[in-house]
Amino acid sequence: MSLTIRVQTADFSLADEYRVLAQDSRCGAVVTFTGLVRELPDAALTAMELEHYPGMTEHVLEQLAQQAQQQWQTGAITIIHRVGKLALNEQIVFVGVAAPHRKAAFAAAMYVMDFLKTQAPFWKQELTASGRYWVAAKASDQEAQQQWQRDA
Amino acid sequence: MSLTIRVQTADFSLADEYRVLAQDSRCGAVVTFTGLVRELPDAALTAMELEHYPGMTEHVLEQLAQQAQQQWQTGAITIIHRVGKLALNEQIVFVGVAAPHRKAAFAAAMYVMDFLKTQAPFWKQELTASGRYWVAAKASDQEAQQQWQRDA
Amino acid sequence: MVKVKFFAALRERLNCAELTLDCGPNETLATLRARLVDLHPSWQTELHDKDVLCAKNFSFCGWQDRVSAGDELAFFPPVTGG
Amino acid sequence: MVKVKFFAALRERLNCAELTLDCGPNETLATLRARLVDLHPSWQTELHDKDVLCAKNFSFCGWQDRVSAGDELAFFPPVTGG
Repeated sequence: MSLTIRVQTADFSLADEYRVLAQDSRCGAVVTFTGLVRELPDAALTAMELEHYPGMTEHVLEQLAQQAQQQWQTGAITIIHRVGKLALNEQIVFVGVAAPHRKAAFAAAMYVMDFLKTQAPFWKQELTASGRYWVAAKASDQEAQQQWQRDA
Repeated sequence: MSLTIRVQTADFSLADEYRVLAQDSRCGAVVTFTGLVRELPDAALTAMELEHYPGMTEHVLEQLAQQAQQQWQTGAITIIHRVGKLALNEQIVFVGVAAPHRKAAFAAAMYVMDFLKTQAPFWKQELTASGRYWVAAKASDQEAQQQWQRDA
Repeated sequence: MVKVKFFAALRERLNCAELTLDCGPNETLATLRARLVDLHPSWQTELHDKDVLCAKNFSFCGWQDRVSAGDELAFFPPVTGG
Repeated sequence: MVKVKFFAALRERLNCAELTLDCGPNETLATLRARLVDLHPSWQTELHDKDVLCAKNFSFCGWQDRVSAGDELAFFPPVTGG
Protein backbone atom coordinates (compact mmCIF):
# COMPACT_ATOMS: atom_id res chain seq x y z
CA MET A 1 0.00 0.00 0.00
CA SER A 2 1.48 3.27 -1.05
CA LEU A 3 3.07 5.59 1.52
CA THR A 4 4.28 8.99 0.35
CA ILE A 5 6.52 11.14 2.54
CA ARG A 6 7.82 14.48 1.32
CA VAL A 7 9.75 17.21 3.12
CA GLN A 8 10.07 20.15 0.76
CA THR A 9 10.33 23.91 0.43
CA ALA A 10 7.86 23.95 -2.49
CA ASP A 11 4.13 24.34 -1.98
CA PHE A 12 1.79 21.39 -2.58
CA SER A 13 -1.58 21.01 -4.27
CA LEU A 14 -4.39 19.45 -2.23
CA ALA A 15 -6.16 18.57 -5.50
CA ASP A 16 -3.14 16.62 -6.79
CA GLU A 17 -2.65 14.78 -3.51
CA TYR A 18 -6.34 13.94 -3.24
CA ARG A 19 -6.38 12.59 -6.80
CA VAL A 20 -3.71 10.03 -5.89
CA LEU A 21 -5.43 9.04 -2.63
CA ALA A 22 -8.81 8.61 -4.34
CA GLN A 23 -7.37 6.16 -6.88
CA ASP A 24 -7.47 3.16 -4.55
CA SER A 25 -10.66 1.39 -5.58
CA ARG A 26 -10.95 -0.44 -2.23
CA CYS A 27 -11.08 2.85 -0.31
CA GLY A 28 -14.44 4.60 -0.02
CA ALA A 29 -13.19 7.28 2.38
CA VAL A 30 -10.50 9.93 2.01
CA VAL A 31 -9.63 12.28 4.89
CA THR A 32 -7.23 15.19 4.46
CA PHE A 33 -5.72 17.57 6.99
CA THR A 34 -4.02 20.79 5.92
CA GLY A 35 -2.23 23.16 8.30
CA LEU A 36 -1.73 26.81 7.33
CA VAL A 37 0.38 29.73 8.60
CA ARG A 38 -1.94 32.08 10.42
CA GLU A 39 -1.73 35.43 12.18
CA LEU A 40 -0.91 35.32 15.85
CA PRO A 41 -3.64 36.63 18.15
CA ASP A 42 -1.23 39.03 19.87
CA ALA A 43 1.69 39.67 17.51
CA ALA A 44 2.12 40.83 13.95
CA LEU A 45 3.31 37.60 12.38
CA THR A 46 4.87 38.19 8.99
CA ALA A 47 6.20 34.69 8.26
CA MET A 48 7.32 31.36 9.71
CA GLU A 49 10.69 29.77 9.23
CA LEU A 50 10.86 25.99 9.56
CA GLU A 51 14.03 24.05 10.26
CA HIS A 52 14.23 20.25 10.33
CA TYR A 53 16.67 17.39 10.81
CA PRO A 54 17.16 15.91 7.33
CA GLY A 55 17.26 12.14 7.48
CA MET A 56 15.54 11.82 10.85
CA THR A 57 12.43 13.71 9.72
CA GLU A 58 11.76 11.38 6.82
CA HIS A 59 12.51 8.35 9.00
CA VAL A 60 10.06 9.42 11.73
CA LEU A 61 7.30 10.34 9.25
CA GLU A 62 7.72 7.05 7.40
CA GLN A 63 7.39 5.12 10.67
CA LEU A 64 4.28 7.09 11.66
CA ALA A 65 2.66 6.44 8.29
CA GLN A 66 3.48 2.73 8.52
CA GLN A 67 2.12 2.45 12.06
CA ALA A 68 -1.10 4.23 11.10
CA GLN A 69 -1.54 2.09 7.99
CA GLN A 70 -1.09 -1.12 9.95
CA GLN A 71 -3.15 -0.13 12.96
CA TRP A 72 -6.23 0.95 10.96
CA GLN A 73 -5.71 -1.17 7.84
CA THR A 74 -5.78 1.89 5.63
CA GLY A 75 -4.92 2.30 1.99
CA ALA A 76 -2.57 5.02 0.80
CA ILE A 77 -1.21 7.61 3.25
CA THR A 78 0.54 10.83 2.20
CA ILE A 79 2.47 13.18 4.50
CA ILE A 80 3.95 16.41 3.16
CA HIS A 81 5.71 18.95 5.39
CA ARG A 82 7.22 22.16 4.13
CA VAL A 83 10.42 23.73 5.48
CA GLY A 84 12.13 27.07 4.99
CA LYS A 85 10.37 30.42 5.02
CA LEU A 86 6.58 30.40 4.77
CA ALA A 87 4.51 33.56 4.44
CA LEU A 88 1.19 34.20 6.14
CA ASN A 89 -1.60 31.96 4.78
CA GLU A 90 0.81 29.53 3.13
CA GLN A 91 0.28 25.80 3.54
CA ILE A 92 2.62 24.08 6.03
CA VAL A 93 1.58 20.47 6.34
CA PHE A 94 -0.65 17.94 4.60
CA VAL A 95 -1.78 14.54 5.84
CA GLY A 96 -4.07 12.47 3.62
CA VAL A 97 -5.44 8.99 4.28
CA ALA A 98 -7.53 6.70 2.08
CA ALA A 99 -9.33 3.83 3.83
CA PRO A 100 -12.22 1.45 3.21
CA HIS A 101 -14.30 3.24 5.87
CA ARG A 102 -14.43 6.71 7.40
CA LYS A 103 -13.60 5.73 10.97
CA ALA A 104 -10.19 4.32 9.98
CA ALA A 105 -9.43 7.27 7.69
CA PHE A 106 -10.18 9.83 10.42
CA ALA A 107 -8.33 7.91 13.13
CA ALA A 108 -5.20 7.38 11.05
CA ALA A 109 -5.06 11.05 9.99
CA MET A 110 -5.43 12.24 13.58
CA TYR A 111 -2.83 9.74 14.80
CA VAL A 112 -0.30 10.91 12.22
CA MET A 113 -0.87 14.58 13.10
CA ASP A 114 -0.72 14.00 16.87
CA PHE A 115 2.56 12.09 16.64
CA LEU A 116 4.04 14.38 13.98
CA LYS A 117 3.56 17.29 16.39
CA THR A 118 5.63 15.66 19.14
CA GLN A 119 7.94 13.24 17.29
CA ALA A 120 8.96 14.72 13.95
CA PRO A 121 12.08 16.92 14.22
CA PHE A 122 10.74 20.22 12.87
CA TRP A 123 11.23 23.55 14.64
CA LYS A 124 9.28 26.70 13.90
CA GLN A 125 10.37 30.28 14.24
CA GLU A 126 7.84 33.07 14.14
CA LEU A 127 9.05 36.14 12.30
CA THR A 128 7.24 39.19 13.64
CA ALA A 129 7.64 42.94 13.44
CA SER A 130 9.53 42.81 16.76
CA GLY A 131 11.89 39.94 15.94
CA ARG A 132 12.23 36.18 15.47
CA TYR A 133 11.01 33.80 18.15
CA TRP A 134 11.36 30.02 18.42
CA VAL A 135 7.95 28.53 19.01
CA ALA A 136 7.62 26.70 22.34
CA ALA A 137 6.30 23.15 22.41
CA LYS A 138 2.69 22.93 23.60
CA ALA A 139 1.57 20.77 26.52
CA SER A 140 -1.70 20.17 24.61
CA ASP A 141 0.27 18.45 21.84
CA GLN A 142 2.01 16.16 24.33
CA GLU A 143 -1.37 15.31 25.85
CA ALA A 144 -2.91 14.58 22.44
CA GLN A 145 -0.10 12.14 21.70
CA GLN A 146 -0.27 10.47 25.11
CA GLN A 147 -4.02 10.00 24.75
CA TRP A 148 -3.34 7.41 22.02
CA GLN A 149 -1.20 5.40 24.41
CA ARG A 150 -3.87 5.52 27.10
CA ASP A 151 -6.51 4.46 24.56
CA ALA A 152 -4.39 1.59 23.24
CA MET B 1 -19.30 32.12 10.06
CA SER B 2 -20.10 30.64 6.72
CA LEU B 3 -22.06 27.38 6.44
CA THR B 4 -22.54 25.86 2.99
CA ILE B 5 -25.02 23.05 2.40
CA ARG B 6 -25.57 21.64 -1.07
CA VAL B 7 -27.61 18.65 -2.25
CA GLN B 8 -26.96 18.19 -5.93
CA THR B 9 -26.72 15.74 -8.81
CA ALA B 10 -23.57 17.44 -10.16
CA ASP B 11 -20.09 16.42 -9.07
CA PHE B 12 -18.01 18.70 -6.82
CA SER B 13 -14.37 19.76 -6.81
CA LEU B 14 -12.38 19.18 -3.63
CA ALA B 15 -9.93 21.86 -4.74
CA ASP B 16 -12.67 24.48 -5.08
CA GLU B 17 -14.23 23.61 -1.75
CA TYR B 18 -10.86 23.62 0.00
CA ARG B 19 -10.01 27.05 -1.48
CA VAL B 20 -13.10 28.55 0.18
CA LEU B 21 -12.44 26.84 3.54
CA ALA B 22 -8.78 27.95 3.58
CA GLN B 23 -9.75 31.60 3.16
CA ASP B 24 -10.61 32.14 6.82
CA SER B 25 -7.47 33.77 8.18
CA ARG B 26 -8.29 32.75 11.78
CA CYS B 27 -8.33 29.07 10.86
CA GLY B 28 -4.98 27.23 10.75
CA ALA B 29 -6.53 23.80 10.20
CA VAL B 30 -8.72 22.44 7.41
CA VAL B 31 -10.06 18.87 7.51
CA THR B 32 -11.92 17.33 4.59
CA PHE B 33 -13.79 14.06 4.27
CA THR B 34 -14.78 12.65 0.88
CA GLY B 35 -16.86 9.51 0.38
CA LEU B 36 -16.69 7.61 -2.91
CA VAL B 37 -18.71 4.87 -4.61
CA ARG B 38 -16.71 1.66 -4.38
CA GLU B 39 -16.99 -1.92 -5.54
CA LEU B 40 -18.79 -4.29 -3.21
CA PRO B 41 -16.63 -7.09 -1.84
CA ASP B 42 -19.13 -9.76 -2.96
CA ALA B 43 -21.25 -8.28 -5.77
CA ALA B 44 -20.59 -6.62 -9.08
CA LEU B 45 -21.66 -3.07 -8.25
CA THR B 46 -22.19 -1.00 -11.35
CA ALA B 47 -23.64 2.16 -9.79
CA MET B 48 -25.47 3.66 -6.82
CA GLU B 49 -28.74 5.51 -6.97
CA LEU B 50 -29.42 8.03 -4.22
CA GLU B 51 -32.85 9.29 -3.25
CA HIS B 52 -33.49 11.99 -0.66
CA TYR B 53 -36.26 13.99 0.97
CA PRO B 54 -35.96 17.50 -0.50
CA GLY B 55 -36.50 20.11 2.17
CA MET B 56 -35.81 17.84 5.13
CA THR B 57 -32.33 16.92 3.90
CA GLU B 58 -31.15 20.52 3.73
CA HIS B 59 -32.79 21.29 7.08
CA VAL B 60 -31.06 18.38 8.84
CA LEU B 61 -27.65 19.12 7.28
CA GLU B 62 -27.90 22.80 8.18
CA GLN B 63 -28.69 21.92 11.79
CA LEU B 64 -25.76 19.47 11.94
CA ALA B 65 -23.37 22.08 10.55
CA GLN B 66 -24.61 24.68 13.03
CA GLN B 67 -24.31 22.31 15.97
CA ALA B 68 -20.77 21.33 14.97
CA GLN B 69 -19.75 24.95 14.45
CA GLN B 70 -21.05 25.98 17.86
CA GLN B 71 -19.78 22.96 19.76
CA TRP B 72 -16.18 23.23 18.49
CA GLN B 73 -16.07 26.95 17.68
CA THR B 74 -15.09 26.24 14.12
CA GLY B 75 -14.90 28.56 11.15
CA ALA B 76 -16.53 27.67 7.84
CA ILE B 77 -18.20 24.28 7.37
CA THR B 78 -19.25 22.87 3.98
CA ILE B 79 -21.44 19.82 3.41
CA ILE B 80 -22.15 18.56 -0.11
CA HIS B 81 -24.15 15.40 -0.82
CA ARG B 82 -24.90 14.12 -4.28
CA VAL B 83 -28.16 12.42 -5.30
CA GLY B 84 -29.29 10.54 -8.39
CA LYS B 85 -27.25 7.91 -10.18
CA LEU B 86 -23.57 7.69 -9.33
CA ALA B 87 -21.15 5.41 -11.15
CA LEU B 88 -18.34 3.41 -9.56
CA ASN B 89 -15.56 5.67 -8.21
CA GLU B 90 -17.69 8.82 -8.28
CA GLN B 91 -17.72 11.16 -5.32
CA ILE B 92 -20.81 10.92 -3.07
CA VAL B 93 -20.29 13.21 -0.11
CA PHE B 94 -17.96 15.98 1.04
CA VAL B 95 -17.59 17.45 4.52
CA GLY B 96 -15.03 20.22 5.04
CA VAL B 97 -14.28 22.11 8.25
CA ALA B 98 -11.93 25.05 8.89
CA ALA B 99 -10.99 25.71 12.52
CA PRO B 100 -8.32 27.52 14.50
CA HIS B 101 -6.84 24.18 15.63
CA ARG B 102 -6.76 20.63 14.32
CA LYS B 103 -8.62 18.97 17.17
CA ALA B 104 -11.76 21.04 16.57
CA ALA B 105 -11.56 20.58 12.80
CA PHE B 106 -11.28 16.78 13.09
CA ALA B 107 -13.99 16.50 15.75
CA ALA B 108 -16.49 18.66 13.87
CA ALA B 109 -15.95 16.77 10.59
CA MET B 110 -16.41 13.40 12.32
CA TYR B 111 -19.49 14.64 14.16
CA VAL B 112 -21.11 15.83 10.93
CA MET B 113 -20.38 12.53 9.16
CA ASP B 114 -21.59 10.38 12.06
CA PHE B 115 -24.89 12.26 12.34
CA LEU B 116 -25.33 12.61 8.58
CA LYS B 117 -25.21 8.80 8.34
CA THR B 118 -28.10 8.31 10.76
CA GLN B 119 -30.09 11.57 10.53
CA ALA B 120 -30.02 12.92 6.99
CA PRO B 121 -32.83 11.48 4.83
CA PHE B 122 -30.83 9.89 2.02
CA TRP B 123 -31.38 6.34 0.82
CA LYS B 124 -28.98 4.38 -1.33
CA GLN B 125 -29.71 1.67 -3.84
CA GLU B 126 -26.97 -0.53 -5.16
CA LEU B 127 -27.30 -1.34 -8.84
CA THR B 128 -25.58 -4.66 -9.54
CA ALA B 129 -25.49 -7.18 -12.36
CA SER B 130 -28.20 -9.16 -10.52
CA GLY B 131 -30.56 -6.27 -9.75
CA ARG B 132 -31.17 -3.22 -7.57
CA TYR B 133 -30.97 -3.47 -3.78
CA TRP B 134 -31.81 -0.91 -1.11
CA VAL B 135 -28.86 -0.60 1.23
CA ALA B 136 -29.66 -1.62 4.82
CA ALA B 137 -28.79 0.76 7.66
CA LYS B 138 -25.69 -0.31 9.58
CA ALA B 139 -25.64 -0.87 13.32
CA SER B 140 -22.07 0.50 13.33
CA ASP B 141 -23.40 3.87 12.10
CA GLN B 142 -25.99 3.99 14.90
CA GLU B 143 -23.25 3.19 17.40
CA ALA B 144 -20.94 5.89 16.02
CA GLN B 145 -23.71 8.46 16.44
CA GLN B 146 -24.64 7.29 19.93
CA GLN B 147 -20.99 7.47 21.01
CA TRP B 148 -21.19 11.28 20.75
CA GLN B 149 -24.11 11.31 23.18
CA ARG B 150 -22.26 9.07 25.64
CA ASP B 151 -19.18 11.30 25.36
CA ALA B 152 -21.17 14.51 25.89
CA MET C 1 -55.52 18.62 5.14
CA VAL C 2 -52.08 17.20 5.67
CA LYS C 3 -49.60 15.99 3.10
CA VAL C 4 -48.04 12.55 3.67
CA LYS C 5 -44.92 11.43 1.82
CA PHE C 6 -43.24 8.03 1.60
CA PHE C 7 -39.66 7.41 0.58
CA ALA C 8 -37.29 4.76 -0.71
CA ALA C 9 -38.12 1.09 -0.10
CA LEU C 10 -41.29 2.03 1.80
CA ARG C 11 -42.51 4.14 -1.13
CA GLU C 12 -41.89 1.20 -3.46
CA ARG C 13 -43.59 -1.37 -1.24
CA LEU C 14 -46.67 0.84 -0.71
CA ASN C 15 -46.53 1.94 -4.34
CA CYS C 16 -47.30 5.46 -3.12
CA ALA C 17 -45.04 8.53 -3.04
CA GLU C 18 -47.48 11.08 -1.64
CA LEU C 19 -51.11 11.51 -0.60
CA THR C 20 -53.25 14.05 1.20
CA LEU C 21 -55.54 13.33 4.10
CA ASP C 22 -58.01 15.28 6.20
CA CYS C 23 -56.63 16.15 9.59
CA GLY C 24 -58.91 15.08 12.43
CA PRO C 25 -59.14 16.73 15.86
CA ASN C 26 -56.49 15.53 18.36
CA GLU C 27 -54.64 13.90 15.53
CA THR C 28 -51.23 12.38 16.26
CA LEU C 29 -48.81 10.52 13.99
CA ALA C 30 -50.13 7.30 15.55
CA THR C 31 -53.82 8.07 14.88
CA LEU C 32 -52.95 9.18 11.38
CA ARG C 33 -51.09 5.94 10.75
CA ALA C 34 -54.13 4.01 11.99
CA ARG C 35 -56.34 5.92 9.54
CA LEU C 36 -53.91 5.15 6.70
CA VAL C 37 -54.14 1.45 7.54
CA ASP C 38 -57.97 1.69 7.62
CA LEU C 39 -57.86 3.17 4.12
CA HIS C 40 -55.18 0.72 2.89
CA PRO C 41 -55.35 -2.51 4.92
CA SER C 42 -52.40 -3.95 2.97
CA TRP C 43 -50.16 -1.22 4.47
CA GLN C 44 -50.56 -2.59 8.01
CA THR C 45 -47.29 -4.52 8.16
CA GLU C 46 -45.15 -1.90 6.39
CA LEU C 47 -46.35 1.08 8.43
CA HIS C 48 -45.97 -0.79 11.72
CA ASP C 49 -42.46 -2.01 10.96
CA LYS C 50 -40.48 -1.03 14.06
CA ASP C 51 -37.78 0.54 11.88
CA VAL C 52 -40.10 2.99 10.11
CA LEU C 53 -39.26 6.61 10.94
CA CYS C 54 -41.55 9.60 10.76
CA ALA C 55 -40.99 13.30 10.23
CA LYS C 56 -43.20 16.34 10.63
CA ASN C 57 -42.39 19.54 8.75
CA PHE C 58 -38.89 18.37 7.83
CA SER C 59 -37.82 17.22 11.32
CA PHE C 60 -37.88 13.78 12.89
CA CYS C 61 -40.82 13.31 15.23
CA GLY C 62 -42.39 10.65 17.45
CA TRP C 63 -45.60 8.70 16.98
CA GLN C 64 -47.28 10.63 19.80
CA ASP C 65 -46.52 14.07 18.27
CA ARG C 66 -49.57 16.19 17.37
CA VAL C 67 -50.51 16.77 13.77
CA SER C 68 -52.16 20.00 12.59
CA ALA C 69 -53.77 21.00 9.29
CA GLY C 70 -51.09 22.12 6.83
CA ASP C 71 -48.37 19.87 8.23
CA GLU C 72 -46.16 17.89 5.90
CA LEU C 73 -45.60 14.39 7.24
CA ALA C 74 -43.31 11.68 5.98
CA PHE C 75 -42.71 7.99 6.63
CA PHE C 76 -39.52 6.28 5.58
CA PRO C 77 -37.03 3.49 6.33
CA PRO C 78 -33.75 4.07 8.22
CA VAL C 79 -31.53 6.43 6.26
CA THR C 80 -28.42 5.20 4.42
CA GLY C 81 -26.66 8.26 2.99
CA GLY C 82 -23.07 9.36 3.34
CA MET D 1 34.53 9.05 15.62
CA VAL D 2 30.89 10.06 16.02
CA LYS D 3 29.09 12.99 14.43
CA VAL D 4 27.06 15.24 16.76
CA LYS D 5 24.45 17.67 15.44
CA PHE D 6 22.53 20.45 17.17
CA PHE D 7 19.30 22.01 15.95
CA ALA D 8 17.10 25.06 16.28
CA ALA D 9 17.34 27.20 19.43
CA LEU D 10 19.96 24.86 20.90
CA ARG D 11 22.17 25.21 17.81
CA GLU D 12 21.89 28.99 18.08
CA ARG D 13 22.64 29.12 21.79
CA LEU D 14 25.67 26.84 21.46
CA ASN D 15 26.63 28.53 18.20
CA CYS D 16 27.43 25.08 16.83
CA ALA D 17 25.56 23.06 14.19
CA GLU D 18 27.81 20.02 14.03
CA LEU D 19 31.05 18.57 15.41
CA THR D 20 32.88 15.27 15.45
CA LEU D 21 34.22 13.55 18.52
CA ASP D 22 36.23 10.43 19.27
CA CYS D 23 34.09 7.65 20.60
CA GLY D 24 35.39 6.21 23.87
CA PRO D 25 34.87 2.65 25.12
CA ASN D 26 31.54 2.08 26.93
CA GLU D 27 30.36 5.42 25.63
CA THR D 28 26.71 6.39 26.28
CA LEU D 29 24.83 9.53 25.37
CA ALA D 30 25.32 10.64 28.97
CA THR D 31 29.13 10.13 28.98
CA LEU D 32 29.33 11.82 25.60
CA ARG D 33 27.37 14.78 26.91
CA ALA D 34 29.74 14.99 29.88
CA ARG D 35 32.72 15.05 27.50
CA LEU D 36 31.09 17.83 25.46
CA VAL D 37 30.66 19.87 28.62
CA ASP D 38 34.34 19.22 29.52
CA LEU D 39 35.32 20.58 26.12
CA HIS D 40 32.83 23.49 26.26
CA PRO D 41 32.09 24.39 29.89
CA SER D 42 29.64 27.09 28.77
CA TRP D 43 27.39 24.35 27.31
CA GLN D 44 26.67 22.85 30.74
CA THR D 45 23.29 24.51 31.29
CA GLU D 46 22.03 24.09 27.74
CA LEU D 47 22.95 20.41 27.39
CA HIS D 48 21.49 19.54 30.80
CA ASP D 49 18.21 21.33 30.18
CA LYS D 50 15.59 18.72 31.08
CA ASP D 51 13.74 19.41 27.82
CA VAL D 52 16.71 18.60 25.57
CA LEU D 53 16.05 15.52 23.41
CA CYS D 54 18.63 13.23 21.86
CA ALA D 55 18.64 11.00 18.81
CA LYS D 56 20.97 8.28 17.57
CA ASN D 57 21.05 7.36 13.90
CA PHE D 58 17.81 9.24 13.14
CA SER D 59 15.74 7.77 16.01
CA PHE D 60 15.00 9.17 19.45
CA CYS D 61 17.13 7.58 22.15
CA GLY D 62 17.76 7.80 25.89
CA TRP D 63 20.77 9.16 27.77
CA GLN D 64 21.82 5.64 28.79
CA ASP D 65 21.86 4.29 25.20
CA ARG D 66 25.25 3.05 23.94
CA VAL D 67 27.18 5.03 21.37
CA SER D 68 29.43 3.31 18.78
CA ALA D 69 31.95 4.65 16.32
CA GLY D 70 30.17 5.84 13.17
CA ASP D 71 26.94 6.80 14.93
CA GLU D 72 25.23 10.07 14.11
CA LEU D 73 23.97 11.74 17.28
CA ALA D 74 21.82 14.83 17.67
CA PHE D 75 20.66 17.10 20.48
CA PHE D 76 17.70 19.40 20.08
CA PRO D 77 14.82 21.17 21.83
CA PRO D 78 11.24 19.83 21.84
CA VAL D 79 9.89 19.72 18.30
CA THR D 80 7.28 22.21 17.06
CA GLY D 81 6.33 21.20 13.53
CA GLY D 82 2.92 20.58 12.04
